[in-house]
Amino acid sequence: MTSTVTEAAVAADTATTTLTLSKAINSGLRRALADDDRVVIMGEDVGTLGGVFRVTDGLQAEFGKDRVIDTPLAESGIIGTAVGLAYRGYRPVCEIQFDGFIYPGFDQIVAQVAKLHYRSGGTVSMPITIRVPFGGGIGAVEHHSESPEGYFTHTSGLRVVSCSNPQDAHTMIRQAIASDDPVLFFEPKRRYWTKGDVTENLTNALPLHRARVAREGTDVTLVTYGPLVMTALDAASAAADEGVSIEVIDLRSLSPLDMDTVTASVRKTGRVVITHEAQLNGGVGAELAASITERCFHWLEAAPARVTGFDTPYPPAALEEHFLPDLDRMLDAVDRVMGRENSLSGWSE
Amino acid sequence: MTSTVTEAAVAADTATTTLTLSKAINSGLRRALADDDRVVIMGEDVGTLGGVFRVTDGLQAEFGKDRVIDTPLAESGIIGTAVGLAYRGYRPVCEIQFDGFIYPGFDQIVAQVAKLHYRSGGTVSMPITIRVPFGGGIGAVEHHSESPEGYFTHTSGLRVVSCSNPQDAHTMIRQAIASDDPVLFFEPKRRYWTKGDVTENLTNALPLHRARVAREGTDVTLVTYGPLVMTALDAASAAADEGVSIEVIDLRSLSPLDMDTVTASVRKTGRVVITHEAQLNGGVGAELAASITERCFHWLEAAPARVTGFDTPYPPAALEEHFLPDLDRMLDAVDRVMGRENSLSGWSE
Amino acid sequence: MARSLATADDATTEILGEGDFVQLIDPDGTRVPNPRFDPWVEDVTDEQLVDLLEDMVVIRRIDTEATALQRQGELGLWPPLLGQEAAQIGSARALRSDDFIFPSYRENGVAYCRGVDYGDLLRIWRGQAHGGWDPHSINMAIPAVIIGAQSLHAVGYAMGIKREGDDTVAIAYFGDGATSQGDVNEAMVFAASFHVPVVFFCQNNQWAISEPVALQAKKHISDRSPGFGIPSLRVDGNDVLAVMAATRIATDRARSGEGPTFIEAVTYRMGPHTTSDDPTRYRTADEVAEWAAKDPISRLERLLESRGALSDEVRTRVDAKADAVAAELRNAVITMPEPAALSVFDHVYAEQNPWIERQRAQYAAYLESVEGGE
Amino acid sequence: MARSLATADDATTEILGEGDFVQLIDPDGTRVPNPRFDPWVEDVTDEQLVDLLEDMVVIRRIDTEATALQRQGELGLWPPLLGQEAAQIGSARALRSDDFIFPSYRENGVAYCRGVDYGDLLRIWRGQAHGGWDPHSINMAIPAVIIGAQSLHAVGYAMGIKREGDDTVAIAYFGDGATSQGDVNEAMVFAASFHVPVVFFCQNNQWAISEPVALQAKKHISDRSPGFGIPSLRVDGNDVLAVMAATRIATDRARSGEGPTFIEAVTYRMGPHTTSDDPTRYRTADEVAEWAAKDPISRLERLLESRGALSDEVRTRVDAKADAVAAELRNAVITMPEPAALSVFDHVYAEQNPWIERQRAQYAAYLESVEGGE
Ligand SMILES: Cc1ncc(C[n+]2csc(CCOP(=O)(O)OP(=O)(O)O)c2C)c(N)n1
Ligand SMILES: Cc1ncc(C[n+]2csc(CCOP(=O)(O)OP(=O)(O)O)c2C)c(N)n1
Ligand SMILES: [Mg+2]
Ligand SMILES: [Mg+2]
Repeated sequence: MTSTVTEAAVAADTATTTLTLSKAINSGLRRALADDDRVVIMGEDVGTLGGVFRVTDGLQAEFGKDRVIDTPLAESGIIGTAVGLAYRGYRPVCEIQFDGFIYPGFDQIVAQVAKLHYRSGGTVSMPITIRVPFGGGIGAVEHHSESPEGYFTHTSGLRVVSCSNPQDAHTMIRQAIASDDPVLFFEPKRRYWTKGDVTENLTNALPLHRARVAREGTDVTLVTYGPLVMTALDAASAAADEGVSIEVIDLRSLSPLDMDTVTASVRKTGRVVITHEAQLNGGVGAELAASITERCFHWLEAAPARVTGFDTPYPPAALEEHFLPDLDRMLDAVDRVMGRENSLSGWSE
Repeated sequence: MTSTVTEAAVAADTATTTLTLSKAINSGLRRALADDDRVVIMGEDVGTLGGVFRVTDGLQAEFGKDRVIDTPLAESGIIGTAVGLAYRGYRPVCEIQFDGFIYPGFDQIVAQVAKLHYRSGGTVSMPITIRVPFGGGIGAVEHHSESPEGYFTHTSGLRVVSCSNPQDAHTMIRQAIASDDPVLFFEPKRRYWTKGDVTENLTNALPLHRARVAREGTDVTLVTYGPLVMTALDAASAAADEGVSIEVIDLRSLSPLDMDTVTASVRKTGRVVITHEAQLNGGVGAELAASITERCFHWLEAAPARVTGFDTPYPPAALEEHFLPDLDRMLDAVDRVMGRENSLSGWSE
Repeated sequence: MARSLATADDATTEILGEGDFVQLIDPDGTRVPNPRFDPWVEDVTDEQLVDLLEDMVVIRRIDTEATALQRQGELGLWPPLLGQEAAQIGSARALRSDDFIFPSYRENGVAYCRGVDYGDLLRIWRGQAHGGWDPHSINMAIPAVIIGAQSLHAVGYAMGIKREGDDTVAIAYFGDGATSQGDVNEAMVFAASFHVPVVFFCQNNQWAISEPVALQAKKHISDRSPGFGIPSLRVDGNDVLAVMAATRIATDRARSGEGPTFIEAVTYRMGPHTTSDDPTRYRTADEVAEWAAKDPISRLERLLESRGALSDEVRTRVDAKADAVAAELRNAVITMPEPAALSVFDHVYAEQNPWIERQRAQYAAYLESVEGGE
Repeated sequence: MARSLATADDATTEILGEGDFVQLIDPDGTRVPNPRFDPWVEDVTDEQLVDLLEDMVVIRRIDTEATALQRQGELGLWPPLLGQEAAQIGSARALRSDDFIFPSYRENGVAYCRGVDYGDLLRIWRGQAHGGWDPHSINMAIPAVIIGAQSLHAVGYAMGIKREGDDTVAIAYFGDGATSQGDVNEAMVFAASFHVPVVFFCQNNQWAISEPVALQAKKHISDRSPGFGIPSLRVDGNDVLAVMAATRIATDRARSGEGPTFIEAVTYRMGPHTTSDDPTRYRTADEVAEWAAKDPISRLERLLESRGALSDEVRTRVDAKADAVAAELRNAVITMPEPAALSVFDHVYAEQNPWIERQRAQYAAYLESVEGGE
């Protein structure tokens, strides 16, 4: 059913434009819809409105109501019908309006989307992409700032990714849709308005499962993803001023983790700080710390440190600055793994 | 509303009887129902049938249909109505029939049960116990052998516990129901028929959040919970025959983790193996490995090793022996942390 | 009062009026007689009608003031109830103070009826709390943002009421969009199965953000519950008297052991979904104008006028009340103290929890080190 | 065939017969005329009735044989369909082979109609696979054990059919208990909203494990869907002809662009819930005896006898077929090869996945070390 690539598309491919992260996803979705008519977009308010963040803006007008579908208000219904569409050969792209609204669809994701390929002995595939604007920092009301990615990295059969910049946003959404496996696609909502150059030519794009060294360094590895990549890069700049060289890794893929890239860096630096907005307990950082320790034990100069959201529910907006890891907390942890004075110096267990 | 302790109850308190683990939970539920008439039991088939594992056997006959409630077949409905009952001052005990059926209730658990105390600024409490028979090893069909505890340890606001023997089963279910916080109570279904002495006298009982050293040892700490405690004890016996002294820790509480007990042991042994049935990626073992490394880095002789279910969906029964950690895989990991020949010797990353 | 209602077995339509719903006051302010509903509001005096008018004017003023506070940056967000005043006041004023309310985020007018403290009401929207008030102090749960979740809570609460043989009622408020959620449907299953004293109060305001009600339901929303064994009532939600009558019928059934009732109040969200929304993207000015002509406040004013019950003095009193509330509200917002940093760790658990206490202590040490270092 | 059906707006009862459902063959084997249903099965010859009888006898035999295999330890579990033969055969035989079926775990008779390989059918229950067959090869999804989940899958599939303008149909099978799940209700919302060619086929076998249908639904299950805008049919589920007619009506509507239909087939689970269940704990022998008198097979035998269409030769042929199938089934089970250890890692992902490949390699090394060490 794939349509042939038109000349216009080829032209688009070679151009580079400056786009916000949300527009970069929009252009990725447009390409996916144009390239493969098995791709359908579905969710609450994705059609007429173009999504509450306008990520699907204009797509229904361009591709029609049977390709970009406003669904009834029911997340289990959205995911469950996407499973049926996948059974029929479609590649549905579901939008969950905000992170905190994914849980009513949890059963269909965990028991069906994630497991059907396995459950069917490989005879059925579930090329479903589930887009989730996630994370805090926008002063929102409750259930609108969560980071639920850890539930999905703990779920076998799913791929989980998160983008941090416009080019990756564009590239990765197209790769996610093209993947024959289900992909949870976490969009850093507070970076939707970040701008960057974007090309639609993916010839040299990094594969979806690969991490990216966002900044090279030699003293400490700082591993993160999604919204905190920018903060981590700022932290690295600030540290450089103080003579500490930080290597920043943008994981991009949270499941599978690209441990080759992470391991290479940590073996080089001997020190690692992991940071994410999600709760500490059992988060992606826990798996990273455990996996890094397993693979780099003899190279480590200090225990991997984690800088994360607290093990509280996401707090009211007035308190989110405390919950969210920021540059200072990252640098405090850098000091910790460097054996320098830090907030836990003198801390007794 | 608490009824006064009758003389019969006092007499029962001092007696010790031999019970299976399932009967020990049953007697704990009976005591909870008798001691506090705000306690209600609800779930599918818990009344007339007494539960598919007979854990609630006889309770409806004894306490009536408004205390032991057969509900319609809907997990979100069960948990959601329990929330309403808690609002009204009740202490509901919900049964989820099998591990794999908890996901339709996930939203009510994660967004309501876990968060309502926080969301309401401490004005509402949610003393809800959610019982979940979990884990594999009984040759069941799909969705009947899962270990979803990691989803809940990653959820702030919940307590998560698992028992491994009849006395703890009895004690802990009563403590869970008495707790003003919501508790996910994971019952090791393949150990339901394990027998042990049980007293109803809880005067000297360990608090619910504390781990237990199930066997002392000096060379390696083996940390586990629920169904694998028995396997770990067997492994420790086998290792003892080969001159390796294993300390076995039965965590009992998965959230909060009793890191004091774990840390003390690992600082003593310098080596730790963590084992559970749940998937590796982001499981309880990941948090343990990370937390242990953070707290015991300078005491560790080797990276914490994990022996867990694979990052696959739970497989068909014919393959579960491979998926489930057993004595041999535990000892292989013990060899690994001891620096002895093991399956990963010569393994290159 | 006489008690009469279509049971689940009757056709709901039996008691519906012309406009496919029950209406006691038409948009022109004319009192439309209805033999089945009238007995339920025959005790309502003109003075009481004026009180209802005052309530509606006040909550509209609260809405306007809160919207202004949001535009001025004093609130992070506000979900306007503009246009839904009759649905909220008519139902809330039909309740007893010991009835327990499970609202969504939009029932700020209902909360007003419960005597909520204005600071408590707006604390959420200022981003200082998830739930602003103590539910037990006003018998109203904190708002539910997860669409539909509260419907099950109401049913569970009502299971408790029933067990105790109490005669209070639980009521769940939700929107038209919410009826698509599994939870609302499961709530009907449980409510019917256990035959509990619960009222499902659906404000069909025609829109779920950008989605029209026709996307959620092919028939009237009130046609849904009878198939579950729950009788329903469909009323003009812009008619405060019809809403009050319906709610009295439903709560009376509940108190008398007759089980759950479903009310669809047909109304319209005149404003945006929230202050973040731009409704011009999905609906026409004509549609909005059409509904403006059905305004709940003007029609009650006209009715009172026609009865000579709306003197200048009354008008002045009502306006003064609205002014006073608005002033109090604004004051409560701008004088609200900021929460303390470490309160981020408060109330995660009701009991002592070593894991969270350790995090609190570590963060306290961090804050100290930062302050110390600055 | 004439096309006539109560729309959602009519009362479903309009087309119901005496026993509160449509019956074309009564328990004594008498053909009950029904002007609205008869046209839909007037083409069914005696030979075809014999074929339906054979199907029912065969799937009952499959059921008996599988139960025996379970008792003998060859299967881990089996969910008997005993008593539900007419519901499964009547519906399955009304479908076209390109219609797509979304079953629960109990539709093993339906799978038989699809020509499923016997090994594939029982692989699940022997614990060797989660789904035994390739859904695309027989146009039938693997069984859904999570109650109700498949109803949404059927609706999604039907959304695809509709988009393509195809005239195939998706059908979801589920039980009475499943109707309480949010998913089944959301499936009705989506099906009505998108007006898709889907059939909801509910086998109301009176029990959900130990819970009677009255706990799930206060009215007939078929009364539920009309409120969603989906017409329903309630038929005697022990009457193969009534079930067939209803399914033909529903699929014909779907093919003609008339949208979803809900069928409640009133039947009875004569056996335990599964081979692990002990139904004597929750239901009486009297109840079971009452339903035994309504057996779907005997009534069809009586009808055929009364028409002189059930010769000894036919009986022998049918029994021989059942014997042959049972033998094949048993053979397929006991000769089934064990899956290879490392296949535990197969098909977690469709694409290469380094994380899982590493685990596979590590476990392979472990197995080798164990074997090497032994
Ligand atoms: C589970 C869930 N999904 C999505 C949302 C996002 N959302 C917030 S309000 C809303 C529309 C609700 O419409 P309706 O139920 O009609 O209530 P109204 O806002 O009109 O009062 C949506 C989709 C949510 N809050 N919760
Ligand atoms: C989500 C979920 N909850 C609980 C179960 C356990 N369970 C298996 S079958 C069953 C009863 C189903 O009853 P019904 O829908 O009437 O189908 P029947 O078994 O009678 O065919 C239950 C509760 C399940 N499989 N899935
Ligand atoms: Mg609405
Ligand atoms: Mg049933």
